[in-house]
Amino acid sequence: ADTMKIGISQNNVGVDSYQTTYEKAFISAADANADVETVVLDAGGDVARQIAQIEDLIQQEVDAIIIWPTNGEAVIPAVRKASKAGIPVIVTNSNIAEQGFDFVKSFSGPDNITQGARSAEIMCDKFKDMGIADKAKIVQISGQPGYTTAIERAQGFEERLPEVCPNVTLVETQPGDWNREKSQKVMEAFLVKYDDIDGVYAGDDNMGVGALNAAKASGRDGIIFVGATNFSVGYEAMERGEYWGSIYQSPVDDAEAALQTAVDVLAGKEVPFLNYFDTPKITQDNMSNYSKPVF
Amino acid sequence: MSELTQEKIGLKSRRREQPVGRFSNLKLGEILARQGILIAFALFLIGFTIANDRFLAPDNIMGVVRSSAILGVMALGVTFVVLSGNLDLSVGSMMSFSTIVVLDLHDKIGPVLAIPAMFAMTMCLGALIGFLVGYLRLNSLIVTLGMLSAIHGLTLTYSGGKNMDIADKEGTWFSVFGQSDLVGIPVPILIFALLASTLGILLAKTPYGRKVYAVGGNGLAATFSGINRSRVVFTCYVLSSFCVATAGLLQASRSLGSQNTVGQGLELEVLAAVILGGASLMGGSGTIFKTVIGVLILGFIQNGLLLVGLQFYAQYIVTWIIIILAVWLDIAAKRGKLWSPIA
Amino acid sequence: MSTQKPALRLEGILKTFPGVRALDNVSFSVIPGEVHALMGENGAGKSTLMKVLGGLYQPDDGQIIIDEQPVVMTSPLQAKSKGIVFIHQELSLAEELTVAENIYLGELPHKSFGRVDWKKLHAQTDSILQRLKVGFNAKTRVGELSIANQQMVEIARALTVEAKAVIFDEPTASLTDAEKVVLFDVITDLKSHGVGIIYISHRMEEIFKITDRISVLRDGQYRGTLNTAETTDDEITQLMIGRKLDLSRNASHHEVGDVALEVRELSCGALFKNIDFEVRRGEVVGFYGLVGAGRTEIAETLFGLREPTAGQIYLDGAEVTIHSPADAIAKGISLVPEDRKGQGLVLGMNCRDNMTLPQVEGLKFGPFVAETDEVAIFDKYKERLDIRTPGWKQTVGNLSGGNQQKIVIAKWLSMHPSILIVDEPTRGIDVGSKSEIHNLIRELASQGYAVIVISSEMPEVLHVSDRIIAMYSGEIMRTFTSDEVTEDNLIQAISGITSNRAA
Amino acid sequence: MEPGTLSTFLKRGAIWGFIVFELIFFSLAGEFLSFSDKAFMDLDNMLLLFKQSAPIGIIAVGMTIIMINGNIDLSVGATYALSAIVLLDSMTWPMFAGMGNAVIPIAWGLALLTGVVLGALNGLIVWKTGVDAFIVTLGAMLGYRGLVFMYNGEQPTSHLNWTLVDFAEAQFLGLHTATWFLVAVTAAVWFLMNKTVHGRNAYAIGDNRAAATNAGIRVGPHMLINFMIIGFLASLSAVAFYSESGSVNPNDGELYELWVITAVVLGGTKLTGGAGSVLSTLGGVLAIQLLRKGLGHIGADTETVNLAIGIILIAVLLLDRQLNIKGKEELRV
Ligand SMILES: Nc1ncnc2c1ncn2[C@@H]1O[C@H](COP(=O)(O)OP(=O)(O)OP(=O)(O)O)[C@@H](O)[C@H]1O
Ligand SMILES: Nc1ncnc2c1ncn2[C@@H]1O[C@H](COP(=O)(O)OP(=O)(O)OP(=O)(O)O)[C@@H](O)[C@H]1O
Ligand SMILES: [Mg+2]
Ligand SMILES: [Mg+2]
Repeated sequence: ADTMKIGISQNNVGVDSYQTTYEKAFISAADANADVETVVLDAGGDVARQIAQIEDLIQQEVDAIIIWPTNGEAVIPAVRKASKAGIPVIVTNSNIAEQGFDFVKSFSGPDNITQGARSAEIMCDKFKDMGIADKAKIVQISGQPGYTTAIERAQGFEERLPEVCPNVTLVETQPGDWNREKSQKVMEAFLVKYDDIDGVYAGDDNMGVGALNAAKASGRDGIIFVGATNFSVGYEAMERGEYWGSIYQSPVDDAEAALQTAVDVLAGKEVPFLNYFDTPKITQDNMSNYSKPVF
Repeated sequence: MSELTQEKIGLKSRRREQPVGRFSNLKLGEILARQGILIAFALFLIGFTIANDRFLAPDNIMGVVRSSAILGVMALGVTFVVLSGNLDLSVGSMMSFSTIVVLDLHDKIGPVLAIPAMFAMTMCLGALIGFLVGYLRLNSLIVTLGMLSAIHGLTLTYSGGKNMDIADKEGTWFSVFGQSDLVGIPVPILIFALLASTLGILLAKTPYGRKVYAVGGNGLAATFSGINRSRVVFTCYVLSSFCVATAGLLQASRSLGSQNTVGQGLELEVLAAVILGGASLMGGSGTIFKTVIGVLILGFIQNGLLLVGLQFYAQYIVTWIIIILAVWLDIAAKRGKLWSPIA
Repeated sequence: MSTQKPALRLEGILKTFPGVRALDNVSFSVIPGEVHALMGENGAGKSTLMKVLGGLYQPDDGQIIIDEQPVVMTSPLQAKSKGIVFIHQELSLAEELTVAENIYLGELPHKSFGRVDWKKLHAQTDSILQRLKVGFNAKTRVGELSIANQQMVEIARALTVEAKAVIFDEPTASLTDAEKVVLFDVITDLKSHGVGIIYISHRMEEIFKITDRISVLRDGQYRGTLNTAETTDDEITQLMIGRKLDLSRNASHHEVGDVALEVRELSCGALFKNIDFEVRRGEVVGFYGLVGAGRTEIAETLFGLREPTAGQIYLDGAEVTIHSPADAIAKGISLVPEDRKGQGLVLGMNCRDNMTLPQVEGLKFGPFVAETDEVAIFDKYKERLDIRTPGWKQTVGNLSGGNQQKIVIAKWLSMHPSILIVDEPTRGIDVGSKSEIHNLIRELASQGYAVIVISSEMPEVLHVSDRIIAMYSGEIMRTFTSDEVTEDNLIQAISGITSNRAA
Repeated sequence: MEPGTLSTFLKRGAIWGFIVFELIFFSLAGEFLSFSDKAFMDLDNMLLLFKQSAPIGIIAVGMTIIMINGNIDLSVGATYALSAIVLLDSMTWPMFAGMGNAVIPIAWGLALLTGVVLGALNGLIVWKTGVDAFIVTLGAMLGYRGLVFMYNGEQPTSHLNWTLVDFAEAQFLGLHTATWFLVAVTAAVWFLMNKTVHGRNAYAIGDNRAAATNAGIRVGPHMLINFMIIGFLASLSAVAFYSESGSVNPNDGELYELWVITAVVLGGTKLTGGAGSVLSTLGGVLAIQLLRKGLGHIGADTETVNLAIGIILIAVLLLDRQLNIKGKEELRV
């Protein structure tokens, strides 16, 4: 068959190991497929750069474009341009807004809202086991302000928590910017401010471990840490019994799913429009079922 | 050099009456007024204490200083660079590099070798910048911005983009730098204090420090005074990279694992601390002591606002106001007038 | 004259800076059409008084009266609108802009939409430049001009507006004789148009040549006003410094020693070529020439700041290559540079640190700077050169121009060089200190130093030198001994008229 | 100064030389490394280059004025984001309901006004307090960003108006709308800086502030106006860009200040003020954009892009230095 030329514009590769691992996985998946050639671009978190990249890919006449949107709405006109040029567009990892659905073939990625909800359930179940579900107080450390993933995870968590554990109070939320160090600082302040913290929900394990480090340093025991996107640091902390649970999400699955969707679209196969891959709960209880994340 | 001494030339003194009262000594009040930044610092310490009674708790203070130590150590080095009339925007990215490198080498060659190896690698980067800015006289803003990007690329290549973690976190003594206490004081604070006093003395009391001020104040005049301006600038960058390596060590030891972006964005925070301390971006003025104050102000602002529990965006806005007020108060005290004389 | 109504009056002006009372109850007035000299030692308060008049400083007390109306002068803009033009002691130019833009800075002629009227600007500028007989044009970038020519640009500003009074603050400090003649013509011309002129200078001959009255300040206080026609050098000096001055040359007849510095066939591109001379221990060699003659460049080459394209330098008979100023200093050479603000001083640094900068590496107590030794050096030279400052902590930028220059000289004297090069050493220095510096130069020579004095002031060169080298356009025209030199043959030599080059 | 003398052109030529080098390099490298059949120096691609340079370019032109004037503005990225929010949000305000597309010019006006006000605030603080512009705008970078987040929390602010999108995507005489904005702004600012009294005074202030004050130029108002101009241009850039994209993240425009300053300095404007040219700034912007585009064209990965951009920035400086060396007669300092 003719080689398929697939271009991808990622959100912000350097920023965390999830995205870097994604990029690596994407490239190796493409290398493994003799029919696929790829152009891998990184928008560096900048919408303007991402739009320029889509324009460039259109100009280079690629066969399909995969996009990891920096902003689910701002890219719509650019996506429309691609679609007008007859190039199928696949959205990966976090979806674009509904207005743009007409111009894309498929979305493939995790469901951030469900992830947030699942984290709430993990937290709640643990509190119930401990018998403190009626009075527990928790704090949240969210991802970088403005990022869809950060927003949706917080939203999923905040909506689900009162449904499952109506008496648990979320006393304060502060952003940790996906950054372990920043998260540690935020947690230090929380510890000074609140004598009574039973649980911490962090938008990803990096921040969760930052918070854990702060708690360890100040000698506060018995806090339940729940994260999202299980990183290897989080997995190790769970092994040590310091960190309760997280959401298992593999960037490799994410990348491979996106590429496969694109290949399928080009091959003329029917693909579901919303192509979520599963991101299960992982806790100290069931972690033996999962291999340690590579990132 | 001539054998002649000054005495042989025979400096005959030309006695004149010094008009009485024409030159009075500077008054204590005036000296105090020059320390506007300290007053600003005191003012908002009081403000936060009123807003939250835990703000001045010893634990909290210790905590703030400890977590400011990393930023602080970097700011010490950047003070030298700024004093010499240059900028360093690469420190954040370089700090990520050293953290990742030392963590990686820790498991590969052991901490005893990893630490000097990491220092050597980081200081090579510093030397490269120093060469470009000092000897080739390239614009420091662009060079260090370029290095910010290039070192980030280097770190990503080195780590393959992955988080770097020490395998055996419980069993290594490597955590002493970041996590343990000595005589009841956290080690990072001790390292920061030690480095601050050493570099403070280096800057204020040694010929080298004097040269740094001269080069930043007027590079041409420094050259005409026989100072090797290129070398001074070069060493400032090497020194800065030494501080960055120390910060990377503290960071790595504190969390025993790190992201590739651990230092991202710190360059502007560091610069803000240095400038807040009153160093001039034009070079030639500023002190280590003031930089330390600047670091503490930034650290306490962040912590205080978190304790008060403002939304993060309100923190941004308050930080804006505090930064400008602090510097304004500082210069207003120096010039003795609130409003600027700009026509 | 004094019966006429003054164009402007300053009354009871008081001005203090932290630690300094710069002006203490000073009164002063200018009559239309007179040239009124303001004299005083370095740091006496002349510039400060003029800055008060020019709206740059607000006085702590006292008032300014123009046309019998008291005015509160709050800005240079206002001063300008009152017809006061201020030609500053320190060059006040934007180097990246053209001559025309600088001359009309702040009042560029414009058309609709704020567009600059370039035609008008250049036409007006050209006519002014013609009056000043200068060799550059309206479109030249000021940064490309020599210091002297930049000074002429400053002076040109006096001719742009309908001035009531023009302040010249040491306009001749960096001018050569030819330009001075032009300046004096300009002043005479302004005077004939009824403009009152305030003229600050340390050069007596100028004062007697062009001024009508002389007011003297001492230590920030008004000391009196004299009619130029009825007074003498001595009387003025007496008022200025409170004693008489011995201006005779220190007739130190000492033995001239071995050759300390020898230069053979030294060239540096187009800047200078085939320079041959030697300086012996105990000898003062003067370099005299027009601006651009290449004297400064020779000095810079000897100090390791330029790489010669050909030729040799010998120190005490041994050939040397001088790589850098640090190298030059190590070999015993000192250079007092021409441009004190740009090359001589770190303006934001205190007086002491500036003074000891080149030797700070040698003044050590363990690893630290020996601050007490530094203060001792400072005190010694403060005394010797009579530097006026509240103390070593004062920022050099806050000193008066002349006192700044003294700091630069002290900086290099305190190095005990075996070869001392001074480039325009007394620029902006008052008569008292100037003769003191001249004496010092002579004394240094008598102690066995080899000294090179570069100066554009003929009396200075004649006064201090044992031999005088006349330069023209990068080449040595002739070498005179102090016996054979006369003003006439010196002027001939530097204008390139004589070509019998010295061996 | 009547600009464009040969010597200054040569000195500023480094950046244009570099652009030519980039074009040749990427065209050749593209032949071997890229699978694209399209040539790099394709006309459409070059037109895109201009369009894509517009967001940074328009701000960079403003930054040139500020830096010539001897100041710096680090808050442009935040101003850009806040103006974008006003632009998009105001179109949905109830008070403008039922106006149809007539709301577009109003929204533009409000967005531009936002920029001017934010710029004026910076300018006033710099003028009245005498605090260095670096600190004032570093603070404002945080403060204005705080306002951005305050407006709509962490949510993006969106309003897709297809009329507006079509207008923004349109091409007139081959050039995209955003390109026209860039061209117009460059021309206007070139005129301002080279032909008007305000521009020449701005040069003088940046060159030697004391001299300007002595000459009676009112430094404060000039700085104020220039800050208003850069605020205006930051919001104009937002208008040009967000008219097309229709949605703004609260962290949009972050790091723009650094890229803008880089472009300006690459173009040869002095950080200390007094010298610089708008046209060369345009060269700096194009050089950076071309670099990103070219690296994408040849398929460099993230690490390589970061490394290459860093190294090339430094290489341009080296080239510039090499061109400006005066030869042996230069003072060794
Ligand atoms: N901005 C300032 N801050 C502090 N002191 C100052 C300042 N400006 C001037 N002085 C001091 O005021 C005194 C008068 O200085 P001024 O410049 O008026 O002297 P001057 O008579 O012009 O001397 P010169 O002949 O050397 O130019 C000096 O002692 C000087 O140090
Ligand atoms: N032809 C010229 N036109 C304009 N500037 C010149 C010219 N020649 C030299 N200059 C500049 O004038 C300044 C003084 O010239 P130079 O140092 O060569 O002469 P000099 O003999 O030391 O004169 P002086 O010491 O009186 O200024 C230098 O900055 C030099 O670059
Ligand atoms: Mg004076
Ligand atoms: Mg000279």
